[in-house]
Amino acid sequence: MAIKKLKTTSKMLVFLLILILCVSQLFGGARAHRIDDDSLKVRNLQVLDLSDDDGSGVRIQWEPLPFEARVISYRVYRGVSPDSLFYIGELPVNPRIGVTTPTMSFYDRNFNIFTNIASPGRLRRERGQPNDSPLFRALPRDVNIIGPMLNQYTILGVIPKDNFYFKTTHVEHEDRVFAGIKPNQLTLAKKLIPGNTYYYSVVAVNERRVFFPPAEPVAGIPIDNAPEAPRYLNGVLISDNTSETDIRDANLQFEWDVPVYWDDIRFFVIHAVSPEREAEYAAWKSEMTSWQNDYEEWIAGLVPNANLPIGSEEKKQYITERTQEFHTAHREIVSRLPATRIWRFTLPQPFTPPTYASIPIVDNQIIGTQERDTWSNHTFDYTFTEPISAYKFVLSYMDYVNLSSFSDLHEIRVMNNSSIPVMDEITIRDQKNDRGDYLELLWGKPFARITSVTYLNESRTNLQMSYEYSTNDNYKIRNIFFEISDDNGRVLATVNEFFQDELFKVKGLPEGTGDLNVRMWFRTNHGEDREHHLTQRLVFDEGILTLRPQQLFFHGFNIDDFNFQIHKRTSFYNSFRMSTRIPLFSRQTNDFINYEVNISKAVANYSAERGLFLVDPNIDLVWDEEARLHVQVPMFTDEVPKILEAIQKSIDEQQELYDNAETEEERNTAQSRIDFFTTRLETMETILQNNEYVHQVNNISNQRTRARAIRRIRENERRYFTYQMFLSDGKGLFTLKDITIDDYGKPIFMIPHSNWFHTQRIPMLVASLIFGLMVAIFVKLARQGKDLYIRPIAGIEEIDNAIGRATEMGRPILFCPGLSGIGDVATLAGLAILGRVAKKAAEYDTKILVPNRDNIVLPIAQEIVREAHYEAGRPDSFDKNNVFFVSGEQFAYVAGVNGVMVREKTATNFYMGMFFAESLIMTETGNATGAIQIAGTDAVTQIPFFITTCDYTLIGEELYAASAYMARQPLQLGTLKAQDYYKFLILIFLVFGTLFSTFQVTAIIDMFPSR
Amino acid sequence: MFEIFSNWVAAFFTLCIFSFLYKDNPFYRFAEHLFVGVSMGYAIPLTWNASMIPNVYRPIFLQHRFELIFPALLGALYIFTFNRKLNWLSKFPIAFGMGLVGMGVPMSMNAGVLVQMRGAMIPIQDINTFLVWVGTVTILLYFFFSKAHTGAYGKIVKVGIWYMMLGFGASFGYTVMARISLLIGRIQFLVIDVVQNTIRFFGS
Amino acid sequence: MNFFEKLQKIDRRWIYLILAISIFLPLAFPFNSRTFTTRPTESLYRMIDSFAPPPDTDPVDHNRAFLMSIMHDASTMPELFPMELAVLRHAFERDIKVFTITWIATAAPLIDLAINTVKEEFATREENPKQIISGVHYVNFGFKIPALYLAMILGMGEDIANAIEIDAEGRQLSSLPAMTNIRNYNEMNLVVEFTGSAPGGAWITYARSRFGTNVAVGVTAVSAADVYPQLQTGQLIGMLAGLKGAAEYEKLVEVFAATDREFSREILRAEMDNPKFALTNDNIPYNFKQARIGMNAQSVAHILIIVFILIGNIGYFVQKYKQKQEVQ
Amino acid sequence: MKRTIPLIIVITLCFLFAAHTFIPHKISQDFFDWYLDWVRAIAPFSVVLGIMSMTMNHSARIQRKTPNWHYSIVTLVGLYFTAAAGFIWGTQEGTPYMWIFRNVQMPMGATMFALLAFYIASAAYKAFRARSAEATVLLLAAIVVMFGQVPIGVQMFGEGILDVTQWILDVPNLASKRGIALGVGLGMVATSLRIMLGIERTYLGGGQ
Repeated sequence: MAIKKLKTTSKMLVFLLILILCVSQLFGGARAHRIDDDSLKVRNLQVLDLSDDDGSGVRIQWEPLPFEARVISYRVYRGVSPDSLFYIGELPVNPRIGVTTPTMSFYDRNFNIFTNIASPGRLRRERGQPNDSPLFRALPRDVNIIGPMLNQYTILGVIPKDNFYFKTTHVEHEDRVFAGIKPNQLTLAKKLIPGNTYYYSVVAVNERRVFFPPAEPVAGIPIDNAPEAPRYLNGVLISDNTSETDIRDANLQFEWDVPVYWDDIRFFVIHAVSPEREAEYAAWKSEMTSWQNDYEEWIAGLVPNANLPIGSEEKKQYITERTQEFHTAHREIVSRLPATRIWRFTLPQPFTPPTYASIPIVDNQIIGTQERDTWSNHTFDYTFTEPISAYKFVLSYMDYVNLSSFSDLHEIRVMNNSSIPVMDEITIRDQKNDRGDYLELLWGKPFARITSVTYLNESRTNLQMSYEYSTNDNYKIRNIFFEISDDNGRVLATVNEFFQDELFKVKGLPEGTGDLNVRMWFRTNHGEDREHHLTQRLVFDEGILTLRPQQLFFHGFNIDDFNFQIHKRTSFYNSFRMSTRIPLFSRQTNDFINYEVNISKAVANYSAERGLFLVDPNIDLVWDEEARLHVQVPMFTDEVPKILEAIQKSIDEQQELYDNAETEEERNTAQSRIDFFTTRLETMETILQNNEYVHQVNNISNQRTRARAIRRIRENERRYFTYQMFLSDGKGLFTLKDITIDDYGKPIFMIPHSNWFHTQRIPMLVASLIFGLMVAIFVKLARQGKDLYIRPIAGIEEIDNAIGRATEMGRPILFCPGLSGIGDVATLAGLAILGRVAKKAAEYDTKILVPNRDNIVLPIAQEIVREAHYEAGRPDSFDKNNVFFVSGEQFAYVAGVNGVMVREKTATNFYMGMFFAESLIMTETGNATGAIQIAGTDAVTQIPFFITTCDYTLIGEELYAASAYMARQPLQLGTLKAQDYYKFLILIFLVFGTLFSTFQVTAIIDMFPSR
Repeated sequence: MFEIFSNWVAAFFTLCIFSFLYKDNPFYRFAEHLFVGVSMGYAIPLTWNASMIPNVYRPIFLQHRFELIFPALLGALYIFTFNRKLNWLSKFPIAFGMGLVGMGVPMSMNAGVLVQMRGAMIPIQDINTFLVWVGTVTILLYFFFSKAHTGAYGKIVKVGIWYMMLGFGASFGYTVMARISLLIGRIQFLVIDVVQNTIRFFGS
Repeated sequence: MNFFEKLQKIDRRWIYLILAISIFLPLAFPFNSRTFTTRPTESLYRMIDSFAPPPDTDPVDHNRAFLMSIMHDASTMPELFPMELAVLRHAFERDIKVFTITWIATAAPLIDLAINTVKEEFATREENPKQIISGVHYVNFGFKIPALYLAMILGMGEDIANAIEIDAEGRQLSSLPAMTNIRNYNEMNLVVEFTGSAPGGAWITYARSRFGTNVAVGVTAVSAADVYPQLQTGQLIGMLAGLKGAAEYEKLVEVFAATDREFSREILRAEMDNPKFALTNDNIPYNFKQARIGMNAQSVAHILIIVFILIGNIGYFVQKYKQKQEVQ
Repeated sequence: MKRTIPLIIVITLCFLFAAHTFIPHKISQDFFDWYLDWVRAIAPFSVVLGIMSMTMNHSARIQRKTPNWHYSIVTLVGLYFTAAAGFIWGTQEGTPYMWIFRNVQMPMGATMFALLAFYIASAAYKAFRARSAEATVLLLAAIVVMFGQVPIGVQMFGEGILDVTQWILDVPNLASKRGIALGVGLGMVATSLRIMLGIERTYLGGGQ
C-alpha cells in the first residue's frame, strides 16, 4: 500500500517536473542563447518626416518579419545619438495571425510622455542585450540622465497643482531663481524639435519573449511643413435684399473643417477672389503646389543625403540655410497671391481652432476692424465691385514659421434670414446638487419625436409607437399630445400621454390606412400651448413592413438639419472656444468647468547636484482688466521686489546696448525695447499698487499661506465663464448669440458653486429616516419583551434536520458563504447563519467544512466557527484547516469545492450568500453525491437554479430574515419587524400610487426618483 | 510547434476537467489542484503590479505622500489574522473598509426600494400592466414575515409564488442557450484549434 | 425494478453522454434546418444593406460606412464571433465600408482574427474571388486605450480622422482611401457594438442623443432580455441576440447579400428550403454557416432537455401512481 | 477595548458616508477620494491572507498525510511557480507567466464554465419534477421559453411561441424580478443600518 502511494506521488511529481521543465525549456532554453541571426532584424527601417505638421513629428516605418518568426511585439527605441536609444513604445502583434500588411508604422509626434512616475528608477540596458548594445529600457526618472537631454527636445512638465504649490523649492541657478521640483513629482512630456536629428531602432520580440537583434539605428529629421490645405469652405451670404447687385445690409458667413494638425496654425484667413482673377488664382495655386512638392521632396531626401555627416553641426547649418531659402521662396509666392484677404483670425494657444467666420457687409463693403478687444478676429476693408455671389472665396492657414496653405476656390450660397430658426432665450445658471463643476444652460420649449412604429395586428389597425422627448427645468411636461392624421388631413386619433413612458398605443385606425402624419404639442407647468407644435411623417416601408418615422419639422424647419454649438471663454482669455456640439432636439445641456488639477510649465533647466528639475516660479494669478494682461506673481515670498528689479535690469541692459550701438538700426531696436520695458515697468508698478489680489498675496509673508492664497485666487478666477451659443446647419448658415451679457453689452461671467445639500435626494433621506425610526421603535418594543411573531420559513426550519442527518450518517457538512466580499450584505447574512449552523454542528460533533473565496471573509468565518465550537463546549473539536481558502478565481473555487464534496462525501450542503453562474455546478455535484442541500441567495439570476436543484431555498429577503429568525434576539427581531411594517407602507403607496396614476394624477408617482 | 504544444497542454487540461463528469479521478484531482494553485499564483504578481506598486509603493516612496504609511501599516496588520493573541489587530483594516456600508443605507433605499416603487406605480393601461402590478404586490406580500401563509391571505400569497415560479422557469429556459454555446465553444477549441491545427502542421 | 423505476434512477453519466453526442453530432454532420429571422435582426441587416454603394459607382467614393465596436474577450466568443463574421461578410459582399474598433486590449486579436478569416474566405473562394484590402474596403481602428473611450465617441461626432488619428497598422486615418467622403457620424451613421455586458450604453447616451447616430448591438443570449426595452423605444435600431441572432444574420447574408438581392420577406419565405442555401451545401464555407450549424446543435440540445424533463416526469408520475396503489 | 475601537471606527465612518451621500460639496467629495486612497493602500495586503491560508492548509495536509495529500504538492508548486514566474520573467504577453495563464488557467476556467451545459441537462432530468402546482408552473414556463429559443420550436408551434415567450419574460418575469428586488433592497437597507448602528457585528468575527 505504502509503496503504491509512493508510486502515485512520484509519478505525479515526475509529471509535474516534466511539465515545468518543458515550459522552462521552451522559454528559458531559447533565452539562454540570444539569437544573432541578421535575418531576424526588421528590414527597411525608415524614419520619415510627417507632412502638414509643425515639425515635431516623424513616422517610423519598417517591414515586419515573416509569419514564421512568430513575433509578438515590435519595440521601438529612440535617442539623440545612435549609441544610446531608449524604449518608447511597442506595437503588439498576434503571433497566430501575424501582420498582413507589407509595412508597419509607429508615430512619434506632438507632446507625448517622456518620463513619469511609472518610469524606471535607474538606467538599465534592455533585457538580453550585450554590454555594447545601444538599447536601453525606458528613460529613467533621473535628473542626471534626463537633464542633459532637456535641450534636445521641447519639454513640458505637467505638475499636480499641490506639488507645484507646496513641494517646490527655491533654487538659484545661473543668476535666475527657479522653482525646483523632484523628478517623482511631475510628468515630463516631450516634443521633437524641428531640424534636430533623432535616431530610432526597432526590435522584434517573439512569442517566447526572445529579443531578436535590433535594426541598425536610423536617423530622422522632423521638419516644419506648411499646414494641410483646407478641404472645405462653405459660404453663405445672408441678405434680405431682393436685388443681387445692391447689397446694403448683409452678412457673409463661412464654415469649415478643423485640420488634423492644427497645433501650429497661427492665422486662419479668408480671401475674396473676384471673377476676373479666377484663372489667375488657378495658375498661382499650381505654382504653389509645385513649390510644395519641391519642399516635400527635399525633406524626404534630407537624411539619405550623405554629403554631410548626419547630426553634425554642418548638416544642421545646411538644413537651416536651405529651409530659409525655401521659406523665402514661399513668401515670395504668397506675396503674389491673386486674392484679397477680407478676414483673419489669430488663434491664441492653447485653444481649439475656429470653424466659422461672420463678416458684416454694408453697402457692398467690408469695413475693417481694429478694435483691441477683437484682436483675434479681424476684418479688412474691401469693396465688392461685382455682385457678391459672383465672387469665389479661399481659406488659408498660416503657421508660426509663416508657411501658408490655401484651399481651392469656393462658391457661396445666397439666402435670407428666414432660412434659419429663431434662437430661443437661453438661461444659464449654476447646476444644483453638484460639487461645483457644472453650469447649466436651458433654452426653448419641449420637443418630442416618434422613434419607431410597430403594427399590433394583421389588419394594421392597431399601432404601437415609441417616442422620445426632451425638455428643460423651465418647462415641466404634464401632457404630450399626439394628433395622428392621414394624408387627407382627416384626424384619426389624438393621444394624451399624461405619464411619459415613451410608448403608446393607437387602436381602431380605419383599415387600409397608409402613411400617417403626427402633430405633437405639450401641456407644461405654463399651460397648454398648441402654437408650439412639431410635425412628423410616418411612411410605410416595404422592407420592414411597418411605418418608418421621417424627419422632424418645427415651424417648417427640419430639426435634423441644424445643431447647436456652445462656445465659452474665461475672463482669462479673449477668445471663445467651442465647448460642445448638440443637436437642435435637446433643450438643455450642462457645461463642465473643472477644478484645476495640473499646472504645466516648460522644463529647460535642471540642477544636477540637487537632483531637481527647474521651472519658472512665476504663475498667472488674475487677468487685470485695466492693464489688459495676466498678472503673474512669484511663488516665493522674497522674490516679489525682484520682479521690478529684473525689468529695471533689462532696461539698463538695453540702455547699454543703445549707448554702444554702432548702426542706426541697432539703436532703433534698442530704443523700442527700452520703450517696451519701461511701459511694462510702469504697468507692473500700477498693478502692484492697485490690484487687490496681488496686494492680498504679496502681503503674506508665510510661504505656505501665500501658496494657499495664490491657489485660491487663481482657481477661482479661472473658473468664471461667459458663453455664446451658435446655431448652424454646418454649411455656413448660422446665427450667433452672446448669452451672458448685461444691459450694457458687457459680458457677465458665471462660476459654478459647490452645493452643501443634494435636494434631489430628499425622498431618499425621508425614506431612510422613516425606516430608521421604525427600527428604533421596534427594537425598543422587542427589548421590552413584546412577543414579536415571525412566520415559519421553510428552509430555516429544515436546517436542524439537515444537520441531524449528517450526524446520523457520520459525514461532514459543507457551508459556502458565497463568492463576494465582506462588504456584501448577502455575505454577512450567510456568515450569521454560519454561526448558528456551526454551533449546532459542534453540539452534534459533526465536522463542518467552510471553503472560502474571499481573503477577508476567510478569517472571519474561521473565527465564527471557532467561537461556535467554544460556545458548544467543544473547543477541542475545532480544526482551523476545516475553514479554508480555496482560490480567488471563480471557477478554480468551484473546482475545489466540487473536489471537497466528492472526496469528503458531505451529507449536507449549505449555500448562503452571493452566487454567480457557478451555482448550478456546485448544486448538481451535490445532487450527484446525494447530499441534502439548502441554499439562500439574493442573486435573482441564480435563484431558479437553486430552486430546481436544492431541497430548500431561501429566496431573496428570506436570506436576511433567516439570521434574525434563528437568533431570536430582540435587536434582530426588531429590525425584521420594522422591515415588515415598512413593506406594509410600500404596499399602501403601491396601491394608491397606481390608482392615482391610472386616473391621470401623477403626484404620488412623481415623488419617487426614476433612477 | 510552440503553438501546437501549447494547444495540447490546454487540451489536456480541458479533458482533465471534463473527466470529472465521468467520476472523480486522478486526472481531475491533478487538474483541480493545479488550477487552484495556479489561479492564486497568477493573482500575486497581478496584485503586486496593479495594486501594491501604484497604490502603496509609488505614493509613499516616490511621491512622498507619507500619510499613506498609516493605511499601509493598517493593511500590514492582516498578517496577525492567524495569530491567536494578536488577531484582534487584524480587525482594524476590516473595520476601516466597512465604512462604505454607511453609504449603502440611502443608496440601497434609492435603487432597491424607491426606484422600484416608481416602476411599480405606472398607470394601468392594459391587462399586462395590471398583471405586472398584481404580481409585484402579491410577491411583496409573500415576503411579509409577520403573518403565516394561511387562509385567504395564504391564497393571495400563492399567486405571488406562481408569479415567481413563472419568472424562475423563464430565466432557466432562457439560460440554456448560453450554456450550450459555451460547450460548443469548448468543442470547437478541441476540434479546430487542437486537432485540425496539429493535422495541418504535421500534414504540410 | 421496472422500466420506469430504472428510468428514474438512470445514472447521470448517461445523460451527460447523450447530451455530448447530441451536441457533437450536429456540429460534425450538419443537417438542413430552417432559420426564422426576427425583426431586430432584419432591421440591422436592412440598415447595413442600405449603406451599399449604388451599382456602377466606385465603392471607395461612397459616403456611407458603419463601425463595429468589439467589446468582448475570448470568453464570449462562441456566441459573438459568428455574428462578427456574418456582419463582416455582409459588408464585403456588398462593398460597404466597415470600420472596427475596440477599447479592450484582449479584443484586438479577435478583430484581426475575424477580418482575416473573412478575407481569406473571399480570396480563396472559387466563384467570384475578391481581394479585400485594408484601408480600402475596411479600416481597423484597432485597440484604443480605455481612458479615451468617451473622448473618442464624442470626438467622432466632429471628425473621425481627428479623433482616431491612426489605424491599427499605424497609418494616418485621413490618408486612407476608405475614409474618402467619410467625416463623422453623418456619414458613419451606424455603430454596432458587440459585447457580453452593458450593451450600447455610452453609444446611446453620447453618440445617439448628441449626434443622432444609429446604434445596434450584438449581445449574448443572456443579456438580450436587458436590451429589449431599448429596442422597443427605438434607441437601438437592431439587435443580434446570441448564436440565434448570428444564425439569422448568416441566413440573411446568404440569401440576399451573397446573391446580390434586396431584402424582401417574400423571397425569404419562398427560399426557406432552397437547397442552395442549405447547410448541407458544401460550397458554403464552414465559417459562413457556423452559427446555423451551432443552432442545429442548440435545437437538438433544447429538444433533448425538454425530452429529459418529460421523461423524468413520466417516470415520476408512474412511480407515484404505483406507490399510491400499493398503499391502497 | 479590542472590539470597541474597530466598532467605533465603523460606526463613525458609516455615519460620515451616509451623510456624504447627501452632501455633494467639494469638501465632502475630496474627503471621499482621500478615504478611497487609504482603502486602496490597505487592500493589496489582504492577498497575504489567501496565500498564508493556502500554504498552511496544504502543508498541514502534506505533513499529516491525509488522503490525497500528494495533490497538495501540486497546488503549492502551482502557486509558487506561477508567482515566481511572474516576478522573475515579468507579466507581459509572451512570458512563461502569461503562457501558464493562457494554456493552463484559462482553458480550465472555460471548461468548468462549460460543464454547466451538462449540469443543466441533468438538472432537467433529475430535478424538474412536477411535485406540486408551483413546480409544474416553473417547469412549463421553462419548456415554453426553451421552445421559443430555437427555430425548431417555431417550426413546431408557429410564431405564436415567440409572443408567448416574450410575454412570460415581459410580464410574470418582470413582476417577479421587481417584487424580489423590493424585498432585497429593503433587506439591504436593514442590514446596512444594523451595521451602522452597531447591531450587526458578524464581520468582526464570532458571537453577537
